Amino acid sequence: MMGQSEHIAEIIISSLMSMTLMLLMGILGFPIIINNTKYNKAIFTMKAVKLAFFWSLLPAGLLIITGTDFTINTWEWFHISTFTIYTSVKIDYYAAVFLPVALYVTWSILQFALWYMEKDHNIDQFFKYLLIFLISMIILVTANNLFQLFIGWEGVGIMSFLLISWWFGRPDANSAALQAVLYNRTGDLGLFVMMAWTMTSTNSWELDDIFLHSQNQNMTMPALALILAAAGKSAQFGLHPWLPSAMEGPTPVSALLHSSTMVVAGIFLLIRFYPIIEQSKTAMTTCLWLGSLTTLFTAACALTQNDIKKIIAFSTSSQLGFMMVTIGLGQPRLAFLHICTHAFFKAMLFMCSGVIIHSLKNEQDIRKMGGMYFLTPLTASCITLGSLALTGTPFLSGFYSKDAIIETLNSSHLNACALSMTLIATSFTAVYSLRILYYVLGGQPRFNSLSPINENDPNLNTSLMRLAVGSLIFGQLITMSLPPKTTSVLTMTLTMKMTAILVTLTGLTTALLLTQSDSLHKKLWSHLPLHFTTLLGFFPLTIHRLLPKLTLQMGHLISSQLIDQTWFKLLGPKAILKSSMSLSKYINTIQLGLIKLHLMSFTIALLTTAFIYTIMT
Amino acid sequence: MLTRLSRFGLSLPRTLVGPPARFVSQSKPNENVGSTAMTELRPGQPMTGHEEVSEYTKNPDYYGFSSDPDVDKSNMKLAFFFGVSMALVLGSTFVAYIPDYGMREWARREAERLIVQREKAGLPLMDENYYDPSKIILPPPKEE
Amino acid sequence: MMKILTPTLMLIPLTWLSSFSHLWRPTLSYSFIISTLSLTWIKNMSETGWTSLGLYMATDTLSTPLIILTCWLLPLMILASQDHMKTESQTRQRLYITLLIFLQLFLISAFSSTELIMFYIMFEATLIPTLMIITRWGNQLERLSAGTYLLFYTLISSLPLLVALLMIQTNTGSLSLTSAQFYFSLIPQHNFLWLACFLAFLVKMPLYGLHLWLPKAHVEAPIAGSMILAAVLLKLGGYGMTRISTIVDPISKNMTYPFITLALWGVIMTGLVCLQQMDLKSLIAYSSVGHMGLVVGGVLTQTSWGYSGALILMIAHGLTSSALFCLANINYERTHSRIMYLTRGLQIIFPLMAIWWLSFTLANLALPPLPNMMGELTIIVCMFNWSWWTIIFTGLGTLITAAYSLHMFTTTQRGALPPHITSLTPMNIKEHLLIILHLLPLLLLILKPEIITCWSS
Amino acid sequence: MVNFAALVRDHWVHIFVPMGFVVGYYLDRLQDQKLTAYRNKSVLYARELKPGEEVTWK
Amino acid sequence: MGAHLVRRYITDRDTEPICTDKPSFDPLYGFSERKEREMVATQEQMNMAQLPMDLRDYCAHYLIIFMKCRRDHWPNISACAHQKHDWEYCEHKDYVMRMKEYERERRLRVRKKRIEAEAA
Repeated sequence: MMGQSEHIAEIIISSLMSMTLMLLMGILGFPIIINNTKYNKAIFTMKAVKLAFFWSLLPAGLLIITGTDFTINTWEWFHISTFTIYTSVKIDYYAAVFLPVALYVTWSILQFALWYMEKDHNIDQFFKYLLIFLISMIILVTANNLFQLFIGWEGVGIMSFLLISWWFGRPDANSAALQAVLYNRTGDLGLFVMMAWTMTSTNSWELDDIFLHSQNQNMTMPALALILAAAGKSAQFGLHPWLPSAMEGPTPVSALLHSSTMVVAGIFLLIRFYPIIEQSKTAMTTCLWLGSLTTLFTAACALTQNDIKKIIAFSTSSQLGFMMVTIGLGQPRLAFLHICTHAFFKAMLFMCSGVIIHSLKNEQDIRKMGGMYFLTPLTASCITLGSLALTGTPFLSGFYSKDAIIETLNSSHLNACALSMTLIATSFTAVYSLRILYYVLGGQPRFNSLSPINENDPNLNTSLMRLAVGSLIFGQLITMSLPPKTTSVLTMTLTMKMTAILVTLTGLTTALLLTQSDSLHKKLWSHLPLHFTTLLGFFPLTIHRLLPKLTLQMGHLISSQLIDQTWFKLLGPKAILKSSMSLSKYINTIQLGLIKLHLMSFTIALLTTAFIYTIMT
Repeated sequence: MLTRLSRFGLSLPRTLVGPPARFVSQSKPNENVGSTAMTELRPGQPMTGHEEVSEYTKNPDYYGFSSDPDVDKSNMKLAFFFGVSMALVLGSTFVAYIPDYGMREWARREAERLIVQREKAGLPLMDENYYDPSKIILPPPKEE
Repeated sequence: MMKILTPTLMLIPLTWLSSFSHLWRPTLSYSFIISTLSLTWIKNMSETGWTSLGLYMATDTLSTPLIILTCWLLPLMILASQDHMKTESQTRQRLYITLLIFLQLFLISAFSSTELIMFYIMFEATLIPTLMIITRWGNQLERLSAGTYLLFYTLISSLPLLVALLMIQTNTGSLSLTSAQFYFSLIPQHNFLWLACFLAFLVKMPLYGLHLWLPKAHVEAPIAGSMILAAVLLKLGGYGMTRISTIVDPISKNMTYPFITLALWGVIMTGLVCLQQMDLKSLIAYSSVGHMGLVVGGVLTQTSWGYSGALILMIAHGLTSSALFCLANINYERTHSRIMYLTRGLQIIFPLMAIWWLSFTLANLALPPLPNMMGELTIIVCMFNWSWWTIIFTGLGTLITAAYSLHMFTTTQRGALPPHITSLTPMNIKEHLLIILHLLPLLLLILKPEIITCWSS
Repeated sequence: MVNFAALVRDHWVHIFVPMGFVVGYYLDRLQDQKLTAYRNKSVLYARELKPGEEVTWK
Repeated sequence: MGAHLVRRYITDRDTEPICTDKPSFDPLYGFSERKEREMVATQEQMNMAQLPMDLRDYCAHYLIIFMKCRRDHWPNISACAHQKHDWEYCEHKDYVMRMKEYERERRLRVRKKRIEAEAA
């Protein structure tokens, strides 16, 4: 029986939690509302996110100590006949751990953006957009029903449209933003199907009801719809070309949105709905295959890119594929751990690339960089740290999640082909990280920069350092402190255990060999089939030209000219016009005003009727 | 000579000043027209005299209602009072605080009351006909 | 019921007898008062579902939102059409306002009539003021052909409706909606009767096949004309269909298939037309044909979800498309051209107007918390329930809506300024007020959408 | 003292709509009166009058 | 990774047991005596410790001790290395026993097939 003390403790904790959420939204919402220029709004927003981060440690700490998660079901929003939609919030393991990570990363990115966007006129509007994005991400993460999740989902999509086209004067920024929204909307088709299916067969959009009612039903269709939604949002194979072209936006945007928070929304959806996907084997194998295909393809593309932000974007996309593989393996918690660790070092990589681009007068091509090791030592060390964490060197934060995933991968009974593709992709990560280090940091500087390159801005240093600390200790901190949910695999031979590190080492050595021997370099690279990867698998060439041409041509020729102008117009009004015209022309000849004719016909008619009348009576 | 000089002199400072200052921000050159750079207005376009004379030339804080300023101001005040404070604020408070829209709370209370009553009376909680059949008096069946 | 009708009637002597310098003030303020008064109808449903019963008129949860939307639009139209009426003569301005008031009178009595014949008369009567507004105050010469298209499309399709009503009257002896549930079994079960009843509303609603009059009417109409046309006159068709489908219900089980497929096919086809449209106003017109296709689909499935989804979408789309027309008209008054290619990059000159453009583009592509998304989602779910193949059309439709709305937004607002636009007269507070009065009701509806879910709140 | 005549000359128009409202209110009242002809006549809903109540609803 | 797949799909397809199906031979076959494994942690203990469902296996008692130790010295996360090791070692033994069971099942099936082949 619940003693009196537990009862009171429970009330306090639940009120504390609901207060946390209100405060979180209040702290983050306030900078959007204030408009007076007394505060410098940009710094004020950063401080608000900092306060929100410390406040979000509360639910995370509570979860770690007592393992309590909670769901608040506050308000009956609206009902359509018997179907009611609540505003319900769930802060469980996933949301409680992700909130501090996202706020920590946003806090340092906002501080970086203070330096990066210093000379932009409406920097306050930029920070307001970032804040609205953060709030919709929090809504998405803590949503407990499908409608609230959809609000966060679309809010995040629209904010990415606005932030990618921040410099809206440039036409390719606008087209990149439009492209991003269209790919996300094709993904949303899956979410529509999911919402329609859950409404019809489980009659509620609350997550717990959906899991409860869907025990004994065939779940392949909603699961595949969820995978389509995740593929659209997290740039899996087939719907991935928008991520590299989203690099048109300013670097803080690509650091925040397109590396740590927004692109993981799709994977987060799959983790949140894991009990549904788990029930259908076809969905699990599609997850596995889609993930391994994405990770291999995008890692291969990253090998031959020359734009530093494109390389990091492709590495993000390949890590997303890697997370999809972990969900296919049946390990949602490991995928979630990889989301958190990946957020840290990937945001740091993007920020370092931002520093380099900004100091080399917006030069993004790595062939025109070099020798940054001496000019910007802090950024150079952060890039190496980030790349090492990315490749999963032991005891950095990347290692804890990547190594565990590769271990489960090796000891699983699933098909070997998808898993070997993932292993090849992990070796490719080592190759392209080394390529960045080699071209950007090593060698002689290949740029003619006049302005003095310096890193003396305090905002820049503290934000980089903070993320470096995060990517150093976060992995250790989380794996040690969180209660174990599933037993880790402990029975592997030495080689199986070491495969992750062996594979990365082989990738590293081959890359080093290739870069050292220039002669070999020229001979080998020249005739390798690079067209496939440099042109990103011919995706932009084929899909971005063929599909729009087809739809616009269909729109123009068929729907507007053929059907609207000819079929409907000719059949409807024009046909009536023509037939009535000929009719009236014919009748017109009679009404030409020949008085004699009229009088004559009138008298004849009169006489005949009189004659008939006399006969009849 | 002097006049020519002065004319020349006059024209000199203008050339010295050089073309009207073209304000290009030092920040990201690749955001050429975007949010920051103010493109220079078209120089040397003679005013043809019958462009639309905007209301703002005469009355700087033109609210859009009429050219005479105080009628304009009073119209604006009137439109805002009736439009926003009357229709939107009053209207939305009325709509927000309609008691028990759709009779949901009433239906809930009524259901609970009926359940308690029927349990006390021992009747089944629900029975199939909505009206109690004794009240409906059907016309007698046709004799023929 | 008469508490709203007679004040609107009294507005007419007010316009004709008030002095010219004060013409626009009293009409504006009193129409605002009437719109606030009309809010009192959102009372809760009584036992029979009809509230404020009169002999021939009554309102229920289906008609109250539509009447409030009509009353809400009169002041907005007066506000919006002050600019371009400034140059007209005195009597023409008064005639214009009286036409608008007559339109509101007919619409209110159409939405609130319980007798189907009275509904039919008012349904036809709304045609005359619209026609006069379009043909008299339109901008281009094609306004005459637009007027004829509008007239003949609606007239030809509504004659069979009259015949059907008379047939129902002879068979069942009464046409009153309040007692419809007692006599609808006596109605003869002909498919032609169903077709006759529905044809008038499908044309008015523009079903995809019969929609040619809408882009013409929208493009040529003055600002007030296209606002009332977009916001309420299309909904007249939807309202009529919902009412009639409850009466001729048993026949329409197998008759609805062709029309639902045509409506869904229309959503995609109009979307494709919008994608490569040059003229801003006709793009918005085609987008409302697409959205109304969804409403037709929702109503014809005849489920409670279908009806409430249709009504939510009708109200939300009414507000959004009328606001989009105001924005297009504001651009037109400054740049005097509706071609999107000529009016590019306006965000640099009018940053606040770009915010309004952005918010209404997002409303048009159905951003979730807005009522547009609630309506569209309800209809998608209800069509999915009807047959799950429809998700392909509705899903594709939402994708194409997103594509052309953002295309409209990017071409008009973003990108570099065209060389010929150097300086435009800045926006004045009246225009901002006009847009705010569209946006705030849309946002307030998020908090309490029950008032617009008909019959099932 | 605002002179009453000028006020009336300028603003007599404002009487129309409130007068319309009053007339409308009266008309509504009239129609309700007419509708009471069907009071307590329905076969389904008719009920015997409670003591001391001469009309089912006012 | 995939070593058993070769046996499963190519070499001996009929005798390779799927890892999810139940053992088909009598557990005492070939053993002199083999006692039933008994569960140390009681249901009530596990409920009080609020263990997740899939962790309530034969090593649950080690896990309960480990969780209690974690809660006692909370801020110092590396204090209970010893208890963690006990639990993981018990899980390791359990996993090795399952692999042996799987191997026993496979060999018994191969032996059965060989005997039938000889008899036929």
